[in-house]
Amino acid sequence: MISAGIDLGSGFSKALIYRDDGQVLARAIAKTKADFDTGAREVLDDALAQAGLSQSDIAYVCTTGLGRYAVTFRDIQVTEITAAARGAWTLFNQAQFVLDLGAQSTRAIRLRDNGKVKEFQTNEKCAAGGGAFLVRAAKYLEVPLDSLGKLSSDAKASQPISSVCAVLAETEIINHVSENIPIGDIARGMHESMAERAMGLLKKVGLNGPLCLVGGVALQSGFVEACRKKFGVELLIPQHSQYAAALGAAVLGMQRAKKRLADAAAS
Amino acid sequence: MAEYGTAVHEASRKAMSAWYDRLALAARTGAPSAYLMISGNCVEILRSFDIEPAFPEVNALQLAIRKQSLPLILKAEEIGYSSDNCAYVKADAGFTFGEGAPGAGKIPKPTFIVCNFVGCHVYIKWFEHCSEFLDVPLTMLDIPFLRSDRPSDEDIHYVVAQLKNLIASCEKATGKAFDIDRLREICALSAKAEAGWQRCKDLCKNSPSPMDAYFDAINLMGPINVLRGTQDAVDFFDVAVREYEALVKAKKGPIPQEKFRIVVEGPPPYPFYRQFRDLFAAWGAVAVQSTYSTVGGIWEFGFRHDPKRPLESIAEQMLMENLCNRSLLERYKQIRRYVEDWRADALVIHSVKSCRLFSAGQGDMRDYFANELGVPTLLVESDLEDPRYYAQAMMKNRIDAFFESLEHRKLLKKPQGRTTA
Amino acid sequence: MIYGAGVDVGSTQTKAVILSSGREIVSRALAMTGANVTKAAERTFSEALAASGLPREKIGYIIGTGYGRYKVTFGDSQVTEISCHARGAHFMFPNTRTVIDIGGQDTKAIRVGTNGEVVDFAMNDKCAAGTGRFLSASAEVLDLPLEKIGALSLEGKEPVRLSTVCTVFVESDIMSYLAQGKKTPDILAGVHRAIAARTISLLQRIGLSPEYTMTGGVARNIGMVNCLEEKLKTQLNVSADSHFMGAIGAALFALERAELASRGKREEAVIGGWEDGLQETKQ
Amino acid sequence: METAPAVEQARAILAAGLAPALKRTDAPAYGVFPVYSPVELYRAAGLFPIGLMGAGGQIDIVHADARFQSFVCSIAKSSLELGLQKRLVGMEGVAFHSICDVARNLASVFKRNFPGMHIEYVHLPQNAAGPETEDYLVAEFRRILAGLERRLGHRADDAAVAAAIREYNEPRRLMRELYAIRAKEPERISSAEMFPLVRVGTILPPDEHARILESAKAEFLARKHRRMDRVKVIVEGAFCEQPPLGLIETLEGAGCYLVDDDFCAGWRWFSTDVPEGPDPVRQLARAWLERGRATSTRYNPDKPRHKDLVRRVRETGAQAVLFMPAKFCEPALFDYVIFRRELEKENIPHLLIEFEEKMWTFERTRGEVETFVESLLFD
Ligand SMILES: Nc1ncnc2c1ncn2[C@@H]1O[C@H](COP(=O)(O)OP(=O)(O)O)[C@@H](O)[C@H]1O
Ligand SMILES: Nc1ncnc2c1ncn2[C@@H]1O[C@H](COP(=O)(O)OP(=O)(O)O)[C@@H](O)[C@H]1O
Ligand code: SF4
Ligand code: SF4
Ligand code: SF4
Repeated sequence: MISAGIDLGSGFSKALIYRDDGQVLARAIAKTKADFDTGAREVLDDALAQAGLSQSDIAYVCTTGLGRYAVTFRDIQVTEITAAARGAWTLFNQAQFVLDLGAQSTRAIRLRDNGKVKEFQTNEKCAAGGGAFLVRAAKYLEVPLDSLGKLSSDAKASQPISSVCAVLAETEIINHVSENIPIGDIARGMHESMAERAMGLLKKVGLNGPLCLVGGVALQSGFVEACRKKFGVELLIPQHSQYAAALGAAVLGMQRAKKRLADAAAS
Repeated sequence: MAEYGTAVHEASRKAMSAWYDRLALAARTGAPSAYLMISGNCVEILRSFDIEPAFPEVNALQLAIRKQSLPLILKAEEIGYSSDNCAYVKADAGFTFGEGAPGAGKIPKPTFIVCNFVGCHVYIKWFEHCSEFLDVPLTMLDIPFLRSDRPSDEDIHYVVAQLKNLIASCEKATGKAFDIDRLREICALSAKAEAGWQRCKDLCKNSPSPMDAYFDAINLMGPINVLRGTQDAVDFFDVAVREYEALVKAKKGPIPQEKFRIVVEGPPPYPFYRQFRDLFAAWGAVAVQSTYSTVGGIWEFGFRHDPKRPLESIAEQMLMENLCNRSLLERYKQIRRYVEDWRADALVIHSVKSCRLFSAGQGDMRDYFANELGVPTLLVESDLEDPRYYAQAMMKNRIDAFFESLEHRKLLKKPQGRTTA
Repeated sequence: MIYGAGVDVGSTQTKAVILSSGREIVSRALAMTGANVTKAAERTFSEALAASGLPREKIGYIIGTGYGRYKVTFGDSQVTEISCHARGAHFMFPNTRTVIDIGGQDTKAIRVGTNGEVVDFAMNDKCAAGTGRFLSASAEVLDLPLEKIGALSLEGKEPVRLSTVCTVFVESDIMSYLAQGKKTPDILAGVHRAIAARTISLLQRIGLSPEYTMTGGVARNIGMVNCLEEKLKTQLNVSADSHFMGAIGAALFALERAELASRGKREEAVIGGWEDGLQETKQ
Repeated sequence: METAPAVEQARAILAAGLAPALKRTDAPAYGVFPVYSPVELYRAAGLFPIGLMGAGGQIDIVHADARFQSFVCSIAKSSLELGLQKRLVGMEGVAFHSICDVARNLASVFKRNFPGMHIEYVHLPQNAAGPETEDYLVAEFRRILAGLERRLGHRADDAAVAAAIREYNEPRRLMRELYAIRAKEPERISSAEMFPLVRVGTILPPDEHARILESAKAEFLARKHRRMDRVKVIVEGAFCEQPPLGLIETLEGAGCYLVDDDFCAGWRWFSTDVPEGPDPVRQLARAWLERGRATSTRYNPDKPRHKDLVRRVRETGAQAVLFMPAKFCEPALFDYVIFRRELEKENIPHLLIEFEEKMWTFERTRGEVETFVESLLFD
């Protein structure tokens, strides 16, 4: 049996195809479109094409993220917290905590032993410290987004950034650039202050054990290193961190699909 | 400037560290001690039983000044405190509940906790949490809020009745019998220190003012609130009065040239104490009065503890002679009197997020002073404990713009006079 | 003839103005602030100088203002942008009692006295919500040029209600509205209203008192001006030079100093409080 | 489930806002700010007590932001805004109570800005119920009556107070009954229905309120119902500022049954009727001391709030607690620390969600509550 998980984030839409033997058959990503439904179909089609499958092969579609209710062809939806938690736990069942850092939202999750959510914290009113900050910063530093991570991990020093408001920090970054501070140092500073802010949320859920980093920001090695230095717990980094929520959705979808089958058989 | 304020500073430090030593001793020996709040406190009663008072607020203040508050605040937020809760409590909670033993042997685990609920509702929560986390019994002194300009007879009876309950608890905790004559002596010592306080504040009416009645006032606040009722406090104020009188004679003040006289409302941003002070000093602004210095008690208008009516006068002080238990409107009157009698050019309101007792509604205060009375008024915001709420550049911008405008107005109003329009 | 110059180094744009003792604007220049603040200041000033046709020595005094004022290293001194906007607005519209300055990163409400002095002011702190950046972020999401959104917002008949004024979150808010099939003008009308509401509450802090003069880059946005006028139920003074108001104010201060200095009163021409600022730049 | 007609009626009255409420009876209206207020005294003095409980999303805050800073709860600002926009004209005065520093300062701001109003600040004791406390509270209630006598020129005698107590006992009894029904069979009464029924009592005379409650009760009992796969929760923390109805709908929509809450707690204060008997003022004071609710704005060592919360969880069979304080509400936020500690000890799942009366999008809250429910339901 095959299920699909679609994560419609505020920055990117991710689709993932999952088989009941635990294999991930394909992944696809695209910038999130204002028209969630069409966007969802497009990434799903992309993933299906990669897997050489068609829509009719999918037994169950579970959506998550900002646009989860807008997808007309879904079977069920779950929140991104439930999805990210399940995704992380599927990848690392020793994980006790999950940090999901996306474009706008930061979520700190504490897991129960069975991978269910015990407690969580999210940034509410203010998007400071989210991934959008890095996207803008990359633009200002005039480097590609995916090179920020390496620039930061290669840096010799770190330039502290006091504001992680995606907007206000720009001024500060511009200042540092004008003072000829190396871009790497600035990137390192940004990663450190993001880690610092994330730690605030993690502490509120009582961080004291293995932590899985998921979401797009976890792709940046510099951020991961900053977390490693700050958090003092074992870090678990999935290779496809950005797809964790999509994976979780697909896994939960698979569960429901099996239940549906069992129910049908019983009646 | 080298000479300025040295004797007071030294004397204050000496007196306070003697108190810390006594606390450390109590922590080692288990001698009786009690938690108490600063505002309108009844330290005289504890003292008459030789119970050493410990003040979590002083602890919080010290942590902030030493820039140690943030990690403790974060620790408290882990326990569940909200980022919107009073950070004074959070710093202390992070310190006291975090590692178990309070103050790493420096501050005793109290024999009991006396919550003098004097206006600030946070006090209740704070001490309730202390009692819960430290598992120490709590005595609540419920002080009715001052609803007109004087407490009613019922108010006083009610508080005196509770003070008698407190006395009974003290007798139980120490095994000593209450000695009213001892309490009278202590009240007499309190009154002497209070007279010294009033003299110091009165001297600030001179120009230049011999001290900064906001920033330097903390040197005086320790002794008057914590050590009141001791000879140490009396001696301290003798030193202070002598030094300030000499400075008045020499026409010296805290900065080389006093250009603006200001009244300050609200607690200081302790984590940035020095920096904040410098922002005003750069413009030649000196605080000639402040409301914050009267959180513990308002002595400058003549109130004294009365050895003849010890319990009643303690009750009166708790009910009305401290800033916290008075309404915002009474505070407006107090500030207005400061501005007029101390001849101030402007009012500066430092609004702090933590302390709603002080700050909630300060916009109305600003409206009253700026628009109704025409006193130039500056409102700035940060926090007294949490460094995250202090925006350095913003703060400087506001203060500079305010004084630029005061200066501009002074320039336009030649011959030079006060800028109060 | 004596000349003074004001250089307003904003977070987004840098503005320079040269003023003659006849109180005439001789020239102006505008540039993006960009990465190198000092350079931007120098460049903008040079442009203004070139446009004026004056030699450098003729400029008697230069004052820097704006968030980057301490980076105007070639200037003689600095004044906060609050004082400068008040001064500039008063110069252009002498009956101004309230200045509304919406710039790239902050919004200010300034109450002005009869002589152009600052009586009171309020500004947003530490957050870019509801500022010019909010507008440009909205323009970006909708893929429209900044100059167009104001006019377009006027066509909105049923403004949407934004759930946030956070400049980052607003992007997904707008996306959700697009997903719901809302029209761009309605969304923009909602965006402008949200900012206007925030601006009004800032104004309330210092008390409403007409006449109002709008300054800062957002004064060029007709939608914003209309929206504020609607809420305040009165006309706003908006000059073609609104964007330059801070620089004009600075130039006025500079001119005064230059004139005092030319009469040999160098001493008095120095305003207090600056030494401290220099220290800060060193830190 | 069809909305009961009595609920529709309550919603309509609430939607009309304060303006008609101010003129509902011949007696001049007298505002009471949350939490508890001795409304019987005002009623006995010939006034019509109505709740001054903020403005919800109904008005724009334009003036009050200038008086109270950003870190102050919404109810304080919107209540002041109502006054500054002259929407409280006709209100004789307002009573505030010793619940928190914000409410206390708000009383002063009201006094300065609305000099014609009779502003009362009621001190409700914050300690254990000793004899001196009872005497004090009696004196405080008598002080209030004396103040009203000076203001209105006539006296409220004991008979009038006794009559007012009887009157308010009626709707309070009915609210207790409805709460008991909902606790047992939450599918019978949705909270989106219960809330307006309770809240409408803050702007109605007690007899009218009782009539609505009576008919609602009859309608609920006659209803057919089916229990759904939802989580039973207790909502705690919204004792002062009141949540928007949409939020309560969101909680239910996200999969919760609310089996108990502290909405409008002050108006349902007593756990049993206030007894009748000689010296009604003392009866009322004693009832406050002995039969009052445990809430975050009252310190009462005889009835610790955290223990009381656990007791209610056990009694109602709730599976979890939604701790729902108003944003910036200091008493509630402080209590969360103690509640959380106790709930963890007792292994009761809990979730913290903050609200504001003026909020009108519930996406985030919905997501959080859904996640919480998912964590309790999914395996
Ligand atoms: N290729 C990449 N390299 C580095 N960082 C990336 C990359 N792609 C995305 N990011 C970061 O991840 C963020 C988006 O993360 P994601 O989890 O997809 O967010 P959401 O689910 O909210 O859309 C971006 O804002 C950016 O900071
Ligand atoms: N032509 C224009 N039309 C509309 N808005 C504009 C225009 N030019 C600038 N703006 C707005 O003005 C803002 C910059 O204002 P400005 O006062 O220069 O800010 P700062 O001084 O902080 O740099 C921009 O963020 C933009 O929103
Ligand atoms: S609210 Fe203010 S007075 Fe009360 S404890 Fe906090 S800092 Fe002290
Ligand atoms: S600080 Fe920045 S990220 Fe935070 S609310 Fe303001 S604009 Fe948004
Ligand atoms: S909501 Fe909380 S803080 Fe606000 S007035 Fe009510 S009790 Fe006080």
